[in-house]
Amino acid sequence: MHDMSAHAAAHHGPPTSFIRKHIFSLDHKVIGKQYYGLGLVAVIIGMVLSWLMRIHLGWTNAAIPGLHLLSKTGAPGDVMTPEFYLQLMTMHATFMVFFVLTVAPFAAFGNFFLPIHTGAEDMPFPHFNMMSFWTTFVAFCVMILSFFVGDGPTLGGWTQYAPLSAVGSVAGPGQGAGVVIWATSLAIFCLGQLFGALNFIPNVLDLRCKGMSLWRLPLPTWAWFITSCMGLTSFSVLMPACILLILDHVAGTSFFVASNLVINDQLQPHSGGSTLLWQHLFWFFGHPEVYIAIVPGMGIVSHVLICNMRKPMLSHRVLVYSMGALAVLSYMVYGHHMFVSGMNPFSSLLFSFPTLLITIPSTIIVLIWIGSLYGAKLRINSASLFALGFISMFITGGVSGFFLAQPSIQILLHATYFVVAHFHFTMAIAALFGIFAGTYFWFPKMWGRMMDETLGKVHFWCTFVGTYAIFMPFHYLGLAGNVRRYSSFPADYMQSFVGVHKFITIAALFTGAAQLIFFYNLIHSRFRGKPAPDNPWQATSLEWSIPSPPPHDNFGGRHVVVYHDPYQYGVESSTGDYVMQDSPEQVKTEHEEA
Amino acid sequence: MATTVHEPPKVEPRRAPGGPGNPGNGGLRNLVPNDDSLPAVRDYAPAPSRTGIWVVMAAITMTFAAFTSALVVRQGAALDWHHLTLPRVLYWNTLVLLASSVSLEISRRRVAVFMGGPRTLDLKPARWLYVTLFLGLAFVAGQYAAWLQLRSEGLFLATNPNSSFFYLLTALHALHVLGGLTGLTYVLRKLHGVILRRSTLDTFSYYWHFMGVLWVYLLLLLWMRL
Amino acid sequence: MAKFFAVTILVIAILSAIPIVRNTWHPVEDISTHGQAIDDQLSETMWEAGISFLASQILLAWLIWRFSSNRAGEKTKSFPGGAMGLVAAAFILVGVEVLALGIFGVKAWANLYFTPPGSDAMPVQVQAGQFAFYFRYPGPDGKFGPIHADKISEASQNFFGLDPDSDPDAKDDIVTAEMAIPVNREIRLLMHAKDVSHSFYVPALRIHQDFVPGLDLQIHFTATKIGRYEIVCSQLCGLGHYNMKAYLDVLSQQDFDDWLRKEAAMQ
Amino acid sequence: MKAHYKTAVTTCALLMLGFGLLYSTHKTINVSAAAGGTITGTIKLDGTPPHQKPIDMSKEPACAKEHASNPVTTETVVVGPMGGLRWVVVYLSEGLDAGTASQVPSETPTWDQKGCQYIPHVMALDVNQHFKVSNSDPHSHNIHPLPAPNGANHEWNRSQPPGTPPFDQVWAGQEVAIPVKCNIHPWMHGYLAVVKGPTGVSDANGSYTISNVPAGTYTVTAWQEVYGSQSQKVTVGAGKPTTADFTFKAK
Repeated sequence: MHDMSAHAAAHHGPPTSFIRKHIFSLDHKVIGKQYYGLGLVAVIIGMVLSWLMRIHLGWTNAAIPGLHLLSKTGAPGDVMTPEFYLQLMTMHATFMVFFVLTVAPFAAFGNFFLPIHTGAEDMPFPHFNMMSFWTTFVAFCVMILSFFVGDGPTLGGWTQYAPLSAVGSVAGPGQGAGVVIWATSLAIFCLGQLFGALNFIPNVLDLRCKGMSLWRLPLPTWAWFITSCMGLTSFSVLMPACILLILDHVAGTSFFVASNLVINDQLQPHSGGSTLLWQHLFWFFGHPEVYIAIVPGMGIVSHVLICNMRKPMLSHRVLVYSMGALAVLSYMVYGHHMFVSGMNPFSSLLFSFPTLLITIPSTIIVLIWIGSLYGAKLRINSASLFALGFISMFITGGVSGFFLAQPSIQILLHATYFVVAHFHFTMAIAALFGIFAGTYFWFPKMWGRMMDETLGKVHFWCTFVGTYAIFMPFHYLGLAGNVRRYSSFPADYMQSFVGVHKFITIAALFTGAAQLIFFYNLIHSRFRGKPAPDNPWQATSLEWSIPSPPPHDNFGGRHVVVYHDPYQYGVESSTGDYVMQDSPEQVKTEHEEA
Repeated sequence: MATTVHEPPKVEPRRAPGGPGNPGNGGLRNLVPNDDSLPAVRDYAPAPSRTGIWVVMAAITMTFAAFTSALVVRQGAALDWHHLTLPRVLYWNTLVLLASSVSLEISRRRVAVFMGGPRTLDLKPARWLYVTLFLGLAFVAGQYAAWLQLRSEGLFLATNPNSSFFYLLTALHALHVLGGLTGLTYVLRKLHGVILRRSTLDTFSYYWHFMGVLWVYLLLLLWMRL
Repeated sequence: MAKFFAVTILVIAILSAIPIVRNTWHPVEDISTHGQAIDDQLSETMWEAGISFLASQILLAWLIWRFSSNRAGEKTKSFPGGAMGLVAAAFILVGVEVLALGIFGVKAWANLYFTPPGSDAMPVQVQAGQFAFYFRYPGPDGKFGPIHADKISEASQNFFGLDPDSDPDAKDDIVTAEMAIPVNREIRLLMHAKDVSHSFYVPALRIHQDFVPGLDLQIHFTATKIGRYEIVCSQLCGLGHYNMKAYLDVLSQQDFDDWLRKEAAMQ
Repeated sequence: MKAHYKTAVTTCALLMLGFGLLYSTHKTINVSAAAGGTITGTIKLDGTPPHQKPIDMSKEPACAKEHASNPVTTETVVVGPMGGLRWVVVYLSEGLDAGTASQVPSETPTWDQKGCQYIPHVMALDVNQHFKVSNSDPHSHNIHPLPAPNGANHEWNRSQPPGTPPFDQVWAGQEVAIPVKCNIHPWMHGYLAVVKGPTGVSDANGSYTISNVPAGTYTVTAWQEVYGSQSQKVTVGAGKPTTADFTFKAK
């Protein structure tokens, strides 16, 4: 029955009414842009929240002018209360992880370019695709809503450990309505992402154009395909977890709440629930989610690098296999988040080995990148700078993984700033660099105009140096035993680190301000940038063989046929040192994959 | 994109099992450009809905797997687990659901025949689809009856963990069944209308049989004492 | 531009390494018997991680420096080793490295979790609640009175819900807000959570264990150095999480006995 | 017909107006009279008070330092020198006329947090009477009152960082008494007694005074956080003080 929708998109002409064209559009390109916009809004919110947190950590009892506007009770006299800090922290994480790191590299770029890479005219089920975005949008609005109810959003952290999250408002501000809204929003979000996977997977399997074998798919498309498989299996686990959590709140069930809990001298009515159950369900989703955030970035960065190295990766297939290995392993390692959680210490060891093994595919990917750089004719532009920056960040984040993969060392480092440094470098900053690289690279194709290179480079330098200045010191704080999720350092605890926190705060404010350059560049170029040619980077994959921006059905009715592997660079052809994937020209190439 | 649309319905010819280098396209098969006229090749494109429904079923499977693990853990976690005896009506419901799958299969056979032949044949298959629809509704009604019975026994959602899981799992399954039934009405509309494409009916039938299997699984899960 | 970028990477890599090399920030001094293995494991990992970090960053910087300058007519070349060489390298180097780490790590972990406490270990119970730790010593009879959740009342300082009138075991239980232990004596710590998840983190003791509501856990350790150390909660437990801490006093046996007597008198 | 209807309406209107006037005058009369009557008395504890445990504040060094010289104990049963029982709320549970009951005092008492203690430990408030919550400590407190669920009063829980201005609160319904906690300092515990009409709280000697009581017969109730409530009937003559003593039995 779904083909009906496909049929609608493919065979009706481009929509004319504004609504169908820009709002409830079935066109995967418009939906991709909508996702991108959503990501932008979310990233701004998340960034501002992190600023407020940082200021509070540096200058605990300082008044932040206007803070009281954000919360009825959270900021008496504009001074941030501990609960408000935790609420901001939770919302920062939630917005960043779900509405930025999942939405931007995967849903936004994926929607726009996956069908083009496969040579399809649109997603197989455009109606579901549209629903996918609008469901996600609803989830976003619901999450925003939690700022305005009762005592504000939940303070339970994005991991929302039970029973703190399940016993209701007696456990703290935002733990009543706040949690219910949070869980509802995420359940809706999962639905939206499942609709997405429902389009991505069949598109890659069934809608590839003639000549487009699986191995001829560009790397980002492989990444998106792998990611959607992960999303399919992990979001469909988070959803039931959220449902159970909501039931514990509104229906008085006891899935996660144990017996005989006493809060505020009040015996809680629940009985018999399992505290660890939530942690297992959550991290079974939570760890793959980390790779859902990072794997698309890997694909995008490889894509950008190859074009700017003017030579293909050492091995297309090894990269694909490694990304696949990451995906598979990511389900076996989730327990390393729970080494000291009271889980059986034997299972801690069982989980630690796959966690250590997962460094192997990661290392292979990095080595392939580095090895491929050898003998390249490297072009330096905003896109490639961010791509190279991604590699640097990913290495830095990766090596700190050595520590956290070992239960014995987690006795020292668990829940310290070391962990914060680790996951920010890997899933947050690296993924963001992937998004930036993708934006500078694909902007011409998405909006038909070039971005400003100078601004792009300035943006890169500030961001690259800034992020290191912010997140490197986190390692040191963690080593010295600075526990995370502390809104301030009371009495005589950890006073010696306040200086470091001040430094980090300043770096964060600076780096955040530098992002304004990016936003300006984005908006200015969108309207005033100079028109983009079809193929500004002399790239080979299908998206560059069609006009920028692409017409409604991508190929203008042309039945595209693919003759080459995706990355035919460093060859001698009529066009120069590259051959487009869909050009019939046969060239002698040393990079043909066996 | 899927271009089989707007073509007169027909039985799709069996495709030779593809190995590497076998011309054709879609699926996991490699395809190399050859001199076949493009449209001809493209007609063999499998309907994405066939893959799509597998994606959907995978998601549903994972969801219920998560609930299963929750149930197992929760049952082992504490001593407050009172195993309830399932209402007898559930067993009748099971038969009803399985019967609906059978009637669906019958109509599928007929549709195949009728699609192959001239369009003048009467719409016998529709009757069997209506039977499926009716049985499906009967199943949901039966589930509702089961809930009423538990209520009368004073077992509510929050009474004890077992009843919580019972209501949760049955309700979610019933929801999915209702979703299937809306799909069925869509199929019927197509059947009476111009085109019913084979893939559409197949897609629906996969889903419906999956619902049956899922229900049997849930029944065992709720019946078993681990 | 590219050369500048290469230099930047280099500088950042070195700057990041300096505090580690100079050991500016480091874990607090270890006062436990099992902690040494953990510290060795940490420095071991630090070496391997540090070397791989520097090596790969420097390599990256060099490649960017070298291959960004397009000489006239220079064609792209391929890495001589080829992909398979790199894959093999990854498997051998990293694989062996991390497996070694993992296997040695098991020892450090086992010291703490797979060795049963000695029969003469001194039992102490810790209860975590929003947002404070409270400790209980069994008193002369060496038995803890049962916890009655319904009797827990912070208003009257009955943090453990004891009922001395009906439970003889509870009569001589000593409840304190600070934890004091005798030096060089093995402690068997019984962990009970009153409300939500908390964590018992004593960096100096190399002890880090979450409280699980509804499930009482047990860990054991021996402190080897007299002094006053910090116990903090590292599991987000609500608005007061940042202020959930207690002090651990490691005392000589003599001082400990005096302290316990003093506390008993105040019950 | 119409005419009748009109007259009916007019009469009703007049009647209502009349009652309205009566009611208002009635009220004013009360207030003037209220100036006189007072109820005084002392509250004693019969028997040995339960042991008050000393509070260890080492978790919050600032407070520990503050009380280093004078260690603090729990305040569940505080007995004065002459066996007077402190922190007992005395109020008029019956006999109040609507007028007096509905008056709300204009002064706004302050519920202070100092040295990790609530000052006062027990505070009596009128329904809808505004009161201030202030923090005199160099660190954050969170104030977490727990009224009975599903009542007119609703639970709230908010922190007050040091140096932030006092915030204003009010309770909507009568409740004796609402326990208040600070979760960051679990030993901090106090009560807010919300009652209609004039009230008194016994001091260190166990004596209390309820002023502005209009003439009439009342049921006076004394509430203590451990021993619960006791009541007795008293008749208050206009202008002259009436005494009502209570004695609680130590369990």
